[in-house]
Amino acid sequence: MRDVKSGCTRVLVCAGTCCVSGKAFVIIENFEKELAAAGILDIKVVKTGCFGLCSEGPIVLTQPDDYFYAKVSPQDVKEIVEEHFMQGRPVQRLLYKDASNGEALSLLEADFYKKQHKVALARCGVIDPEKIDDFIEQDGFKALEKALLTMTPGQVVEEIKNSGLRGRGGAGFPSGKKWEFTKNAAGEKKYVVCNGDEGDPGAFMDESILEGDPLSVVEAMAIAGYAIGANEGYIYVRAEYPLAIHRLKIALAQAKERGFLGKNILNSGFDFELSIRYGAGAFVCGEETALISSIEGRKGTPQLRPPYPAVKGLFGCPTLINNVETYANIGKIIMMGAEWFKAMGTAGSPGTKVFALAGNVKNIGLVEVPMGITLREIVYDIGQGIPDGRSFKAAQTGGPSGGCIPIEYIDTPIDYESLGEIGSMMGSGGLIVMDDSKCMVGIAKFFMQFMVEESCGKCAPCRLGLVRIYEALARITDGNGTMEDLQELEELAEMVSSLSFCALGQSAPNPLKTTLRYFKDEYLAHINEKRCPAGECEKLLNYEITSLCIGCRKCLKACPAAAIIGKVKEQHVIDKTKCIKCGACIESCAVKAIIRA
Amino acid sequence: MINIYINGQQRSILPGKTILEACKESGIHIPTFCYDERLKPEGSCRICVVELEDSHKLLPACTTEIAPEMRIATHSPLVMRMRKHLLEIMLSNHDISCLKCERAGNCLLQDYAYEYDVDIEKYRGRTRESAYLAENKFFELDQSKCISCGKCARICSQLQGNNVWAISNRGFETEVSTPFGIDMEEAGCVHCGNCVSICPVGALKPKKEHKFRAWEINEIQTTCSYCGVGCQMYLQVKDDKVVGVKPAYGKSNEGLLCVKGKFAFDFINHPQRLTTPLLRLADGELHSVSWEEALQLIADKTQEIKNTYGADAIMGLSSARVTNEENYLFMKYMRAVIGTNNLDHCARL
Amino acid sequence: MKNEQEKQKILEIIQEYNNGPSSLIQVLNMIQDEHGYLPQNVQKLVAEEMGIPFSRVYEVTSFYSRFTTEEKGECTINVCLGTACYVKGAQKNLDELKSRLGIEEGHTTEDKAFTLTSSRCIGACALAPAIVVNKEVHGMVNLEKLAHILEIYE
Amino acid sequence: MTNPLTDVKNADVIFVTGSNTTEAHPVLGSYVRQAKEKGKKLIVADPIKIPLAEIADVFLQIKPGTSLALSHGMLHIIFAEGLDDKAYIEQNTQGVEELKELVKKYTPEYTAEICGVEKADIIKAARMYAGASVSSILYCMGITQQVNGVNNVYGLSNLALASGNLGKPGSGVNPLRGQNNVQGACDMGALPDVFTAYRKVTDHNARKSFEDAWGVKLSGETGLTATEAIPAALEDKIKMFHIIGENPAVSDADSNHVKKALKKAFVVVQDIFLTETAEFADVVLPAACFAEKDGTFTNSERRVQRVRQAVAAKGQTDWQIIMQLMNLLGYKCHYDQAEDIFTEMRALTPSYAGITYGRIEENNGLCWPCPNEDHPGTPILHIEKPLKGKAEFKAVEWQPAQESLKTEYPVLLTTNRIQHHYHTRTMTAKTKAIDEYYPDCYVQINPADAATWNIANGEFVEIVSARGTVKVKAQIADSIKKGTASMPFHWPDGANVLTCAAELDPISKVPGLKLVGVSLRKI
Repeated sequence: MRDVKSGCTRVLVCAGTCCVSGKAFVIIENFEKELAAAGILDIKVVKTGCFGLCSEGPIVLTQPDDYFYAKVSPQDVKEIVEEHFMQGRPVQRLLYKDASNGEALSLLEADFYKKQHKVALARCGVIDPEKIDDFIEQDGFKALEKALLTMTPGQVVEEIKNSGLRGRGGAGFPSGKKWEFTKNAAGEKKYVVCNGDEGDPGAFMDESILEGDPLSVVEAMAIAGYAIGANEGYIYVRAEYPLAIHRLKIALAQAKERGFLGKNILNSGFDFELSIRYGAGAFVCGEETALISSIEGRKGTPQLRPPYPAVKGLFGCPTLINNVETYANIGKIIMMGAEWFKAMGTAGSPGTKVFALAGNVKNIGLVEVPMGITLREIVYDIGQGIPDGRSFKAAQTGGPSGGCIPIEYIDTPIDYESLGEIGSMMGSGGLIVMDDSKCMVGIAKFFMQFMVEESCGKCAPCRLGLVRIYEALARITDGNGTMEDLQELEELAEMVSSLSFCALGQSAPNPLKTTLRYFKDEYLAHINEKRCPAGECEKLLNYEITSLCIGCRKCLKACPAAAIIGKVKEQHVIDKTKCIKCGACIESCAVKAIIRA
Repeated sequence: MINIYINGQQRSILPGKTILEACKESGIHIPTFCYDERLKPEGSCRICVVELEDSHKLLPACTTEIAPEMRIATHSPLVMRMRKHLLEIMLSNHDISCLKCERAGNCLLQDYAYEYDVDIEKYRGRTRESAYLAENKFFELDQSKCISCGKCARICSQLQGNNVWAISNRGFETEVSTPFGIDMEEAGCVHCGNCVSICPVGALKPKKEHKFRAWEINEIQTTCSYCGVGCQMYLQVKDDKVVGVKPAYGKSNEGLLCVKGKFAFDFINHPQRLTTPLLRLADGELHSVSWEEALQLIADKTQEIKNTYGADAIMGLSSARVTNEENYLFMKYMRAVIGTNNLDHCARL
Repeated sequence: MKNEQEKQKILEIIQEYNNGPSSLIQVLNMIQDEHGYLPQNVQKLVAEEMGIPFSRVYEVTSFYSRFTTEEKGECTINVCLGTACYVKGAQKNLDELKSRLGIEEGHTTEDKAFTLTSSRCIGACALAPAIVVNKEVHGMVNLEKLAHILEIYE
Repeated sequence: MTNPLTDVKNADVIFVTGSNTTEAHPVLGSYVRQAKEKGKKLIVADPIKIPLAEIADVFLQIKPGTSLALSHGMLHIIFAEGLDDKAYIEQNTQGVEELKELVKKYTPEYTAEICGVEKADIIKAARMYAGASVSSILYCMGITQQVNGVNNVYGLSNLALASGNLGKPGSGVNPLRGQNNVQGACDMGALPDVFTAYRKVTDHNARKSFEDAWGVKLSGETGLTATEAIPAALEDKIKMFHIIGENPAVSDADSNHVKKALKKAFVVVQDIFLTETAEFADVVLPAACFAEKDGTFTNSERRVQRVRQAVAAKGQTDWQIIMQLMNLLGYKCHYDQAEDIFTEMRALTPSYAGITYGRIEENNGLCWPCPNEDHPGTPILHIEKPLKGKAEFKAVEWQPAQESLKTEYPVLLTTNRIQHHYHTRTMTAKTKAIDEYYPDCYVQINPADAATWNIANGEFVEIVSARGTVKVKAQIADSIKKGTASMPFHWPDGANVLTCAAELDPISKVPGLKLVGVSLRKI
């Protein structure tokens, strides 16, 4: 056995979806191979869930000496083992460094993590999600034990109610109330359901929790079952999350084997079984009644409410539905108490919230922050601002049901009420930052297209209205929009919002409404001036040849539409009636004489 | 009873009723497409929305239960505007060929378009294109007229129990079809036509022998003459001809019919119907004769047999097909006039 | 389902996962994972075996975007169109793939080499814009990288 | 029926036997489906795997003619497992001991052997039927058109009585009436032994009241049934047939024999078409169809409903024809309208006494008994207790039908109806689409039998019985059990050429139309 010069006993390799696509599994394999080859037996390689800073992946952490390697490739492993582990010389070029001074930073020193506060994600990136012992070591199942052995179901519900926890899936309904309703509902048979149909494009926190700490959800659902009087539960996961499904299956099997699921859990007399159901690709299944339809094996169309699922849900029985992140908070609340939880966040929205920070921002990844933090702090402190020298234009929260928040509101505290007031919503926590190159009419169109494709088709206003909205937006981005179209958009948005059957339809016009509210000038520019201020709408772009032109004829030859005329060594001109706006001329120009505006 | 206010008028209504039922009781008409009292409430067409005066919230009347002191506005400016726009987008995906449409004059979409004074061409855009045709020898589905209320599929699965129709795809492409557009019979269709009867627009329509307009016909309620269920139905009559059948809401049929009740009425006008009495002459063939001649001959022959062989040599076969009145009178004829109990009908067959 | 052998395999899957009508989606997912797609005769078989009306099965398969009735190509390219990817140019990638492969989304090239699909966020937002080729995620895809990826699979 | 048609939806368990409900009574069939959809249980016992069998919780594909044995077998379990309703039996029935004794030998093994079904299914059906709080029995011609039809009905009523399934919503023993007004025709006394409301012609008091009302002397001797009249005509005892809207040449058993009888006698036919029977008539009178006249029909649930004239009559209404004949034969009478006849009738008919055209209109139909004009009608019979005091259990041994024992005719042919056609097709074949869908007769046979006999789907086969021979196309169907065959009865020169008219049920005089011994071969 060789001497180990470093203080490292554990190598944590992130195996979240992003890092896995960066070959994290190969990295793990290589570590194991290299360590074995080197005869090092006392360094454990741990495959963990997501660390959060996805844009720096694949990420490798060493413990307890606390080095933070970013953007590691499989080829780098040998060097880390030989240099760092065997020689005690961490590989400088791979260490994560402060953007301002180039100093290597540990994980917690990084700006990205400084303002974060991990509750739901506490074990993600810390434990091996495929090993139940890791989970137990990190206080796993202690909450279940506490609930089953020392609390009555009523006390559990009371604790959740007192914590002020609100549903993390979208609307923010007080979770304790849901638990109470379901507990009080009449019925022999009841169900606990976990909504893991994370449909919001741009949100992946539920995926990360299921990948990084699946047992926290299992534990919470068992607690919920005990509290409301259910012995059976379903976890509904998108089939698009194969890694999450894989780890959930392992988690269920291990929990069952260890007696945390099944009959007479912890000798308490309480029985609880869990099964997994896959979604098959329908955004609407995030809506709880549609999700119930889907678990029942039918198409996922929303059903009438009332009766609410708490009274009559899955298979006609009282059913408690919470989403993944909500459940991920339960264990901590039971362990630490409602007061501890309430101390975080704001009075109306206690606790933390996980956001999937993405888009035009330097640090991309999952961030968990106390409620009430401002958008500015997330974008500039955690996210480190906008890359490529561009400026912040808007942030989109709440996915297709949310809205676009302009720079004026960047200091808005992020909580359920404040976001609602400015026309957006918390949603499941997608947070997409957009820079000034993004056309807001285009963004509205993007979300509308999404909703057109995801509308379940049950009710007429959503089924038909969204298509007409999309078409009007397309006319505008194509340069064929009129002021009547604008009028039509307002009318249709009102109708779809007020007449749609379910919350998804009712909120579907939100991206349109917020962009109309905050970026109306962009709409007007498209309509009146046939101009896209962000320069994104291709059909509205104009190409011009400036006086820098040297008359080389390259562009003239490159133009597929023969729209460029001019003589050798004289400034060329683009015939706008012929130009098809393909951009071939710009690429061909050696002197950058052609501009697009 | 609970107190509610509809358009400012106080009403006492049984708890548990929906706003729609309360309005109906109070004589207030609310438009509906997807509602049918026999089907599970769907609440999907949204045309029945009413406004809660306190919150200005719009709620579907067909699925919302009344609550004490509820203040409901059924035709407020907001409600009217929303219904109008909703009709306008429905029309934007509808083949507006009312001039030659089967259902002109008997179409809810047409009625409401008129009532709400819609701008027919207000919204433009693509229309749904269906990959599948659905038809059989009795009726056909015109996808371009379908408003996706789903009543056809629901009556087929919830009441008829044949599950022929699927409401397939999703979103704008939602359509009614058989699975993969297979033949209706393969999909289990028994041609009962209950989907045709429930369609509120011109999408599902019978293949008619005789054309007629809604305003050209009289509808007469009667009892179906086929099996022993005794379904109530309306005979649709134009120019003294039965040209169609529509189900009525009888206690034994609850608005349903079968293929025979709905479609097998052609015999009434059939050219092979007997119109004059026939008499077998010496040539062994049947020949037309006058009523007087035929009846007299029967009376004479009956009398003769009765005189020669006794009344019990005559057998009367009454019919399970004719009316009670006719059975009674024939019974009286056999017993009181001829004088025999040799009387039966095909109860055994 | 082209032969008795395939039918037996599918019957086995139904047997294993059929736990009453509520397991329909599970059964269909499993069959699709094994068989690749859910053509008419397979759906009919599922309906008969599970005692669910064919029309209900068809409603389900035509509703959920994951289910397909078309045989897939050897290589399936799935373009993520989540918001993060969209903001970073996913639409351009999709357009490029469409024109290169000459097919629309949800379809397969005639030589059965490629199937092109899109999905709503695969949860790899840090890699935006991302595409998935035969279950392997490729991140930060631009036109240049796209050409390179296609070369590997062609 | 003891209970309304829609009432099957209130049953927890529905036992359908000898009724292809979705085909013959489609709307009622859909009620059964609705009940099933709502989670109610369904038991089907039938020789054919009918559409309802597809959704049944228990399906017993019994051999034709074994219904009584099945009932006994179920009762065996019910008594053995104490599933009987002892209080109901005690209060409302008599003769249970004798029945208990009889069914002792009908063990599941013994019954399974007779019926050709699994014994576990018999046990399951018995427990399901008797174990539910309310169970309803629906039966039709499959039970009654047997040479032991009455006994079959006893078997079913034994089941209902033993489990107390009578006289409450969702229960009952419900015979389904095949034709629109078969109930009414019986109620009106179009039978050889009764006047209206089933008052016996042999009953002096009954006869007296009709004699008083009609002003003539009436015969007190029971007349001939239709099935008895045919052989009587062949023996020259019947010289004349006066037939209204019936087609015995197709619908009756052993049609060759029926035709012979019709040829011999003087035949008057009142009908709307020149039917196969009218072809044998000496005089044919064109009648008005249902759309051309006013009146009432009484449906299967005893609901009296209106028939209303919608179009002008092509011929004359049957009552107008009869009224003229009455006058020509010297019985002077006059009715202006159908309602006048109804008024006269209800005065003589206690069960209809409270029904008027006006009340039918107001109530959307009224169920008899309705003894006076304040009475709401009686949708459910036998409420609280059986109508005629204590109901009797009937202990009758099951015996095989003669037809099933003929070695030269080893195949058991049964007859069936199809939804699109009605009876002898007189009306339905006039609708083009129906005629196009179902133009020809056919016989359904089991695939294994088809293989044995080397018959392919669609090939012509010859079917021979002791009565005659028919040639039809073969349809190979899984729904038919090995050794049996089934043929729709609608077509002329079809099933009834084969059926037997000689062997009748001793009480009801119904022939065994549902069970014919035949041999079958490819042509």
